[in-house]
Amino acid sequence: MQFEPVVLFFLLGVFAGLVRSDLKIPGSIYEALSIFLLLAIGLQGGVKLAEFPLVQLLVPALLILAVGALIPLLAFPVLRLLGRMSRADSGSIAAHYGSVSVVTFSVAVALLMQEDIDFEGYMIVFLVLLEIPALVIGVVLARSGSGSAQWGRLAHEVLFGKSILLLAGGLVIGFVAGAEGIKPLDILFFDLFKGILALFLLEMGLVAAGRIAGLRSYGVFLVSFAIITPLLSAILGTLLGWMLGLSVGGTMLLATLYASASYIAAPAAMRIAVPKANPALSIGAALGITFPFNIFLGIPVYLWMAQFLHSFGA
Amino acid sequence: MQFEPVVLFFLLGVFAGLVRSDLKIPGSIYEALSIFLLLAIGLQGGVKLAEFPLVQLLVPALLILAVGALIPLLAFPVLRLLGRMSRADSGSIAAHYGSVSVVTFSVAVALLMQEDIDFEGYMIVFLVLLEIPALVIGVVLARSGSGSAQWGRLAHEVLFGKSILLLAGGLVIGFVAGAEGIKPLDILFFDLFKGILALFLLEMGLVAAGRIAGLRSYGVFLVSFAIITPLLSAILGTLLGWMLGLSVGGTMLLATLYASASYIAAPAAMRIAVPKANPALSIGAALGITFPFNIFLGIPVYLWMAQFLHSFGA
Amino acid sequence: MQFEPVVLFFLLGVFAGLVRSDLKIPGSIYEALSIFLLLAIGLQGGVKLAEFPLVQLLVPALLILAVGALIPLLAFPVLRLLGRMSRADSGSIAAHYGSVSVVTFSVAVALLMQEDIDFEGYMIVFLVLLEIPALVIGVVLARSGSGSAQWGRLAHEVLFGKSILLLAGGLVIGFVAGAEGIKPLDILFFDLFKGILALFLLEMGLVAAGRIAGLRSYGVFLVSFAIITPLLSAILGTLLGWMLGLSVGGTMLLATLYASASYIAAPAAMRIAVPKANPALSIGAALGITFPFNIFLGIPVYLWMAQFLHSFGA
Amino acid sequence: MTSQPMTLLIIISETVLEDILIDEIMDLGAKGYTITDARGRGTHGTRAGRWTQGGNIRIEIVGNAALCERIVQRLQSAYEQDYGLLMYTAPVELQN
Amino acid sequence: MTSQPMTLLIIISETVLEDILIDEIMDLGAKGYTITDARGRGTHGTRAGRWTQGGNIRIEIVGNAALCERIVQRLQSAYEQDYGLLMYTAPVELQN
Amino acid sequence: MTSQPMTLLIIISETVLEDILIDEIMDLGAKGYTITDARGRGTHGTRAGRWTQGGNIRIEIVGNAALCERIVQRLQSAYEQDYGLLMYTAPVELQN
Ligand SMILES: Nc1ncnc2c1ncn2[C@@H]1O[C@H](COP(=O)(O)O)[C@@H](O)[C@H]1O
Ligand SMILES: Nc1ncnc2c1ncn2[C@@H]1O[C@H](COP(=O)(O)O)[C@@H](O)[C@H]1O
Ligand SMILES: Nc1ncnc2c1ncn2[C@@H]1O[C@H](COP(=O)(O)O)[C@@H](O)[C@H]1O
Ligand code: NA
Ligand code: NA
Ligand code: NA
Repeated sequence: MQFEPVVLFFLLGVFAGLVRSDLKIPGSIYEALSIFLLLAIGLQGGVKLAEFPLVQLLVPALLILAVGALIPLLAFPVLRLLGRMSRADSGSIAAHYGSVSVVTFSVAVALLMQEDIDFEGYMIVFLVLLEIPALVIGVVLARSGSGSAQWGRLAHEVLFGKSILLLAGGLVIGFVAGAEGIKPLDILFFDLFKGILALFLLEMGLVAAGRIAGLRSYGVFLVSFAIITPLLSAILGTLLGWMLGLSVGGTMLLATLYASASYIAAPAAMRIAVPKANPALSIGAALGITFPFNIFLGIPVYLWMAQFLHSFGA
Repeated sequence: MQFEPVVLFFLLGVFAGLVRSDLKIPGSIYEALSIFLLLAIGLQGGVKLAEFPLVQLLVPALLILAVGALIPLLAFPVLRLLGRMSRADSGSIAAHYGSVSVVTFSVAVALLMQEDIDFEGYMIVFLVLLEIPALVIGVVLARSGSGSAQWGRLAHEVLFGKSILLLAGGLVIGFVAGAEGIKPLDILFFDLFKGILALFLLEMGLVAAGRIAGLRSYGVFLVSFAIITPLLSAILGTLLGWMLGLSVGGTMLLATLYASASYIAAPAAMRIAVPKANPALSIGAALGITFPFNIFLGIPVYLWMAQFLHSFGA
Repeated sequence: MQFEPVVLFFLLGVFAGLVRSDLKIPGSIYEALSIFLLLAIGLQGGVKLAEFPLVQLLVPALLILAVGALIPLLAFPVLRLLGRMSRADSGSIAAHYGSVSVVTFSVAVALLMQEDIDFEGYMIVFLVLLEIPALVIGVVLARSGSGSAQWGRLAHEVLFGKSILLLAGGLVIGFVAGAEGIKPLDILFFDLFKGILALFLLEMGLVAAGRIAGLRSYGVFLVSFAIITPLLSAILGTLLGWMLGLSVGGTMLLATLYASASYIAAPAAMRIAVPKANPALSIGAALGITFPFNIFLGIPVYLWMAQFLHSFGA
Repeated sequence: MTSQPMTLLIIISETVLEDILIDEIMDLGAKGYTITDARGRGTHGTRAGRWTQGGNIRIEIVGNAALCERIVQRLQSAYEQDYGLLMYTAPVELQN
Repeated sequence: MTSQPMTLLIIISETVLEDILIDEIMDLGAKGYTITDARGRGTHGTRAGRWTQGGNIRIEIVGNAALCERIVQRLQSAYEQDYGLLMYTAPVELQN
Repeated sequence: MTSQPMTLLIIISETVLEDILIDEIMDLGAKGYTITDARGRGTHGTRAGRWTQGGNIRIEIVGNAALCERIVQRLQSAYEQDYGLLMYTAPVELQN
């Protein structure tokens, strides 16, 4: 199974967290790293998108969005009935798993680049697009019957929140400037990308350590949910990618997008839109279980799944 | 007209600011970016200066300073009589427009490098030198008749304030170490320069958005002043550069220096030295109007002016 | 004598501090720079270590540790009897001088790379290993007879404190991933290293300025101690390195390790473990005197010593 | 020194509410406020100011007793149930 | 508005003691605390918050008088001699 | 627990004045001070702590009533007109 050394930094962070080291990445540095990652990914996607006839993307994009919307819709009743969770918590967790994780996606891209496997660069667009329906569906489910949500505030939070804004902004700049115009920025936004991802994973490990320590309190249901949901979502993504004729790399990225759960944009949005949901549950599952599962086991498995399916011809 | 993709980041910042996104560059990151930019520009200038016979620079330098001092001296009566502004505000705004903007200068250098146009590297020295007379003149004008200024504090603020200190310090280090000695630092201070400039412009856009929103309250006079002053100053710079026999690139940089207005060093100095001046007016004009005017319209125009004049022979 | 331009940034920082400039590196940036330096040095060491038969290192390592432990053991009675310092201060200062300085080591490595002198990469391991006995010995000496120290807290502080954790963590990651696996991180952790070291030295200069200003209050004894101790320690290191058959570069690095005094890990540990020690004395000596002495005079002298001894054959 | 008796109201709550609470406070008639970043622990657990956990803000308002009471009542009814929130008041002398 | 008289205890001390002081405070029975980063000057000199000098933290505890007195006594006996430390109390009205 | 009645003076003003205000305060005889970074809104508009706008600092001084009064009078006459400035006092018990 393929292995990407950058995940070792996550382990170092987890170790530091578990032994209660005084190591911490200052908040402002974390902010800067995340601004960097979001912009860099957006730029990379924009440059790739510019080389592509946009109209051809329309139908696949709609399909990818429609299938992606199934994830929160299916997760909600499972959480509600099997998990006996409150309506608010079920909606919030469903939204987290319908959304996507930029860092998980980045680790997947790093693995593809290390293994020299090609992929459709425009997959990055779905980092932006998948977030929106997932959050809306989650909020609707969470609040159904309990009075109107502050939709205005939520729309603002999602569309103009920094995650989407930087991803989409980078995408547009990369698209407008093109590979040639972006060249002087390459060394910062492309060459340094993986090193900065390493530092980011270090901090993720530090924070995840706290969540991992609290694992027991989540109960068997939530832990199972946090492992089975990404696997099922990835199967959905692999099948769809294969049907749409994506390359092996693109198929694996789509599976990773579906499988990943948000722990940055979704928590902030849910805290405002669904105040009654307990953030410890959703972040604990997404960051403490699903994220490490994906970067250590999930991503190699999704790559294998894509290769396996494609071995039958595309 | 030539176009430099890095300014797109400014637009992204303005957009984020206008839609009230929660995106913000943490203060400490902004500080770090500005320390980096100032040091990097200083180092670049110092390396260039080391390849140059310093004595030959003396007469042109004095001329450039003398003509530069005209800008605040001419701006003051305009602000006072035409704009009917208070003595304090007139002096403070005159100081801002006599000073220079490091970021505007950097965007101009980036354009020259993109268009492969040569320039006299020692122009960077004037980023340091032009600041000082402008601030002194502004304070004298603002306080004439109103008791003595705290000259000691002001001198300290200007000479040892971080802007001048880092620019001058970088200059000296670059000069002493030379291109060879600086080489291992190149990748940080030279190759990353433009990427970091992009991040800086993003933050500038965020802050400028607040100023642009307040535009109406400044009145027609201040808005016109903030557009006409740079144009006239640039004409002064272009003529002087041409007379001094500077290259096209050097001429354009001199025009840009004269045309740009300070929004970092000058505001801090004026808040202490001329407390009665309203900082919203001077920063609003310099950052909200003149800065975007210069990077989008001014700089390409100044380049065209330099090329036009030089087409008659140098 | 060889000269490394990066130390000019230290001088700039000292100058800024002495003239009371408002320049400061924000705390979070300093934190980030130091996390970067520690990780980068660890990674470099780990990659080098992976190319080396570990068993062969065992005997030299034990010797280097044993001789290194002599430094605090000899320094303590000198401080106590000659310097007439309190037991707590003597133990704390002894611990600082038995420990090592990552930045001093980095400047030494930078000089070797500039002069194209080879060295044993695994010397970096001793940045981690020398710290531990020095701190333990210092605390034992400081507290002998005064009740039990909080050994648990101290062990935790030393082993899992961020300095050791990042150095050791980087070492392990570099070792596991190897030169090939680390390659995509090279540009961040190796190519940018010296530029970031320059920024770090700028901040060190700023802080050292305050210490240098307080020099007089330390008295003649402490100042002499802070210059003679590194020289004697370096002689010890040079002789040992030569006897162990290290290369010229490795010998010089061992001398530098012995000669350097800690001003990051040791102060934090001592503040908790030996509260009665006055941190102004130990940090003042280590950072205000020994550090600048080492980077300006010491390191070139230690290189000369190594070359001199090796000229008699290894 | 002309001083004026006033009420000081301290509100400690979640960073994510900053913009919302400011809107409420200004709507209820405050003339000003001061905010500092904070971290802490309470009945809602530890809020260490790390990104995924969120941190706290500490809002300080000097105003008359009636204003402070209006703010306390509004925040209690709207936010106390679902968010970390601590409020206390003390008499102070405004110096102006 | 049901308010409850309580004691506010402010502790200003060295950043390096943060974890230790929190353990003490919780052990002595506090229900919560709030911390902000600070810098300052006192009898132990200037603590500007630069790394090698260390900075200060400002801990704010709302509790009953007995709790505050226990904390004050414990910190005085254990830390006042060797560390920068300032503590003061004031009566406040907890709003809940 | 030997406690001593003292006056707490809180000064909220512009970051750019930090060094100047510290000089004034120490000159007038303060034994110490504590500073935290802050942001806020008042009659001089919003001071969000972004660089070009500037932020606020919050200075906390524990001293006797006469010292606090001297500081208040000095700052009022010298800075109130041209700079954002808010000062208030409260009685506290210094614990030492
Ligand atoms: N007794 C207390 N003293 C001081 N601060 C408190 C106290 N209780 C709670 N807080 C602060 O208020 C925030 C929210 O409190 P809670 O709603 O109890 O979780 C906590 O994160 C603390 O910062
Ligand atoms: N009179 C005072 N007013 C406000 N804060 C003080 C005062 N004295 C000391 N402090 C704060 O308490 C810290 C420790 O004080 P000390 O133990 O006196 O050095 C200082 O660094 C200041 O932040
Ligand atoms: N009523 C208030 N309550 C709390 N803080 C205030 C109040 N008024 C002003 N401030 C603070 O004092 C600073 C300066 O106030 P001003 O001079 O009114 O602009 C503001 O930026 C706020 O941080
Ligand atoms: Na997903
Ligand atoms: Na100008
Ligand atoms: Na040593």
